[in-house]
Amino acid sequence: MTMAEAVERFVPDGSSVAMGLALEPLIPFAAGHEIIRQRRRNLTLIGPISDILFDQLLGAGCVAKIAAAWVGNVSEGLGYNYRRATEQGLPHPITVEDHSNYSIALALLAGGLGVPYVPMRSLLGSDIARDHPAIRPHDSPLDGTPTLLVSALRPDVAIIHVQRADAAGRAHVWGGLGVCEEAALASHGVIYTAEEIVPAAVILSDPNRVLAPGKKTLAVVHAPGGAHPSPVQGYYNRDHAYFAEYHERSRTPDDFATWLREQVLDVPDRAAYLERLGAERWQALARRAPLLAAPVDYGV
Amino acid sequence: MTMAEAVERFVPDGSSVAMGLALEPLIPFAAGHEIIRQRRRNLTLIGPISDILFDQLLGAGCVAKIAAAWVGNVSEGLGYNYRRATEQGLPHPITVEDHSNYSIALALLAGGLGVPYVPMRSLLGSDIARDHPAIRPHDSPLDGTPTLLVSALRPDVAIIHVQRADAAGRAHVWGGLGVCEEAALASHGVIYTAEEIVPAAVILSDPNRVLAPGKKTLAVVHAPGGAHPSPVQGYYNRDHAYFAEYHERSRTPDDFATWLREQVLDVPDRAAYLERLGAERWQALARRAPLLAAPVDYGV
Amino acid sequence: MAQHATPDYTPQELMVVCAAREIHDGEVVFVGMRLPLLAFALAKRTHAPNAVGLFENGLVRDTPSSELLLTMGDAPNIAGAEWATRTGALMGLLAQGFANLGFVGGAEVDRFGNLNTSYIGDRAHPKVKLPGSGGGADIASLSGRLAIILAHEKKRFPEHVSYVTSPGYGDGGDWRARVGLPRGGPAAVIKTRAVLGFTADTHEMELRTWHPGSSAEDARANTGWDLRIAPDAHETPLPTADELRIIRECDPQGFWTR
Amino acid sequence: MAQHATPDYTPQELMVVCAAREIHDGEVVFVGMRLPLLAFALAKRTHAPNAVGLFENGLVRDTPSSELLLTMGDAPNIAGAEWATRTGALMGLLAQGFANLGFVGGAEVDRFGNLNTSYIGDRAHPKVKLPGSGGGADIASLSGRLAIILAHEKKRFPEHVSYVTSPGYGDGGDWRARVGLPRGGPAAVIKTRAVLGFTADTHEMELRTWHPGSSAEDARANTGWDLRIAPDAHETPLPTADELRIIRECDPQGFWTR
Repeated sequence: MTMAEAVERFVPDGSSVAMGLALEPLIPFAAGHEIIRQRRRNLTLIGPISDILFDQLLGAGCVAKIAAAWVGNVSEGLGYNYRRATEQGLPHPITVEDHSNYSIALALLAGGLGVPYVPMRSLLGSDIARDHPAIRPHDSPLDGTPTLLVSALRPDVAIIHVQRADAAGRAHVWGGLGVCEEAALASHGVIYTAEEIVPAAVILSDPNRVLAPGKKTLAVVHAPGGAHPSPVQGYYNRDHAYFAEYHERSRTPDDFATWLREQVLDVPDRAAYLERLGAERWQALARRAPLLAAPVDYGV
Repeated sequence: MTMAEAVERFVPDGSSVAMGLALEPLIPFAAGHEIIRQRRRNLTLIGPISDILFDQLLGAGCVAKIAAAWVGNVSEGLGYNYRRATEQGLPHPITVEDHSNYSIALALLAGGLGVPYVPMRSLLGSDIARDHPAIRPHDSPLDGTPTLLVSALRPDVAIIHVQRADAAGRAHVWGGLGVCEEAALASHGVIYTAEEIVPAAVILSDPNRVLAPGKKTLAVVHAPGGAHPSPVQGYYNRDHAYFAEYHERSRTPDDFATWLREQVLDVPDRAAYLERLGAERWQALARRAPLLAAPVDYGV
Repeated sequence: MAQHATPDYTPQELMVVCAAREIHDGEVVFVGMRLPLLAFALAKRTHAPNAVGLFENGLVRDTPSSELLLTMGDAPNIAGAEWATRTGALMGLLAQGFANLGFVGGAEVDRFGNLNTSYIGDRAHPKVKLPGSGGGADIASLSGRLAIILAHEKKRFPEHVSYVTSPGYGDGGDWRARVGLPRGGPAAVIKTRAVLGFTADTHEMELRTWHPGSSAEDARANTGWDLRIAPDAHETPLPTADELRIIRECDPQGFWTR
Repeated sequence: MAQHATPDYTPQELMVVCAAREIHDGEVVFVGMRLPLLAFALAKRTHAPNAVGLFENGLVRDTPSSELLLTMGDAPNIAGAEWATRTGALMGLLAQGFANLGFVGGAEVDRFGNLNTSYIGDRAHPKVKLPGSGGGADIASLSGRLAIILAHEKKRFPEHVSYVTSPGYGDGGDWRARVGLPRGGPAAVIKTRAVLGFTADTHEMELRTWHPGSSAEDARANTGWDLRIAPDAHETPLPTADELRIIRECDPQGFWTR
């Protein structure tokens, strides 16, 4: 399926969308940019540390609500669009549901377990938990231990960038996993954007590496380079300079509008995006040397 | 570390011990037999489907309590020692804490999350949950959903048979995983018995395949064939006939005593056990053909 | 259809055929062990090529295992699986409502489909201690529909089981909703001599089909209460030659089917 | 010791040295990002070779990364890790009490070590919306000890933070136990000009050492309340030449330390 078709069919206005689930790596920027190009509105974004993708979606006016632990630019600091949305209501006001990395992980875990909540001993005494619509204090009925109950989150869709997937919707992902698995299991469906589409036999050769069963999958999109500027273990490294450039070029609404046109709106798809980035820059990010996992034998 | 030393140091009388955590495969029979030889007493056994290892420990008089979902002989049916212990108090009465596979998984999950319980929507209306010391009905304070709260289990030690481990206590395990991870994280410490001891570089080449961090590890024991008659993916298949033989030879206390002497008490260690089994039988179980996982590149 | 009926089959083979018929195409099926394993393979190769199988050790397969299994953890069941995960992660999907159908076996089942696999007699001093739930009680609690498989002996069909391991419809009617179960309940009980269903309102067991050589009266005589007969009850359709061929390809030694 | 002190260092380098000194050998350390990454590498190569590092994206490392990291998710941090798991599984260990020490940074910290990384000003209409907790609030809630790292500016040291993202000692004394936190609390605040600790009973911040070129008075003048001075307060020991050499090997461009 093409990226345009996947977003068109499975990310309608008003959706709750989980992205950036491996924290800094594997961020589905290609999918996010297509969401911006299709001018989606009133999305709820769900993720732990979103890095600059959420900031871009905010600036583009796609977002009504964010449930996240951290929104900004990991290597540079603040996210200007996030600041404008929360401090000045620009381009429009948004609702923020603050989480920590653990509470968002547990909210998705609870969703995946089909239960209304999971108890937690983190954030006791933190203002994050005060007046929170989805976190409530409740001492353990078993032993009186003070806990916070973290409500289940069940996103409409999780968009996960992976190293490889097959046409039947099974994906291999490796490296830092963050909350990818929790989100895939909690969501009503998953869109995988993949560096490579491989034969089913490749995926089935290592079932422990598969993130979630194929029945959870809505779409598989072939999107080489689809996580740039975030890294994909074994494929390419993080483009640190891109994050710094974005920081500089999103300081004002006008600056951001120019950046958005140049980097997203006037770019039809990811192939064009990589072409724009330039072969030299893209090749400089490429994985420099292989580092293969030791062989694993599933033989009978 | 030798098996004898690991059991001597880390499985004292009265311990709670989680075993058989991958369900039918990777059952640490070699460790269990050493526990029997060292005449451990008053153990609490924790596991999902224990297959015949728990039945053997019961018959040998090592056990005070069992918290499990299923105790018997998976391919043959009932476990005679389990029946004698529960029906007649032979060799002595035991306490049984009934679970389902999911409730034992959630009890260990709660232990690993450091919370007193996790809520569950399974077993509502089942007599398993009635008057259960570790499962209590409690409607969700968030939305009134009826749930059962499953108390956290934190075993003193989990004994896990794995394909390979390094001297620093990190293990690779693959195949059906059952509750291995939950148990490793929930337990105060882990003993790995491994088909192979490998250099650290082999383990570190695939960090997603590692079960738990080395700081959780109490001991690593080199125990080739240590899971026989249960299977080890990529190494050897299940010895179905052995389970049938055990079934026949454990029908009466006298039969079992004979079996125990021959198969456990008079066998000094696993090498002697495999020798007794015979090279022909052992080789017939060996993995017939390799089936390698597709390469995974962690390169930078 | 080019398939021809044949009378040359064992009771277990007919049970496998009846179990396979409970699987609809495209469904997610909690398979478990023994006869349902063969039923899943049979359904995949006949009317339900897109069914997916779940196993409580954390496996999902969209193809049946290439070899006969004695346990779900046998190496051939892992090789070629599409997902090998933690029991807890898989059961979480079940709790969400991921499985359309689940199979369980048991020692005794009662009028409202409650299943006992734990204690015959008093729990504190049981006459027989059975192995317990395994994943059975979870499958019965959480699947969209439940199919129960067991031998047809009168002692296995008491009006009330002495211990409810896997909840059926409790004492009938809306009991499942009352105790908070999110969905489900038994849809079929597949026995050596008959297949039973449940009435839509009271959720009481009723005879749906009797196997060739048996009869409605035989089924009633081997049941511990006054068994209802469904209005459209009839003889169980015979296995086809194709169905039997596939079962025998899957279990050539007849380990489970003879 | 054969190490020789040298005055040629940046404030960030001294902060790295002070942070490394908080790590004891054999400890499990929640590392996070920026300066603590360098502190972990420095400690591993000097006095704490058996320390283990945790990262909230689900990593455990017993060796520092071979390359400078800008984020914990950079590919060199995954290569050679001893465990790469789910954030939830790793944080669960933290909740059990697995981490002896955790590092966090922040925008402002108050008299009792409470840290704000969320909202400057009113939460509904913030003057500045900061990025939020990330894993910081979890590390502060659950680690055995907490080390806080931030620049020494008076506006960053109000008597009370406007929003408690990462709980310190609340309003002092046994506040953590009262709100139910299982353990922990800040042990050190490492600033550009001083290192502070906390009194054993009231858990109020107190000056422990001032960096060369600063003074107790300077620290007090740059703090938003009447800062206590520890009875044994003294000048911060200088970085050794070895310490500086290692830091510069780890950050040759001075990305984090210049």
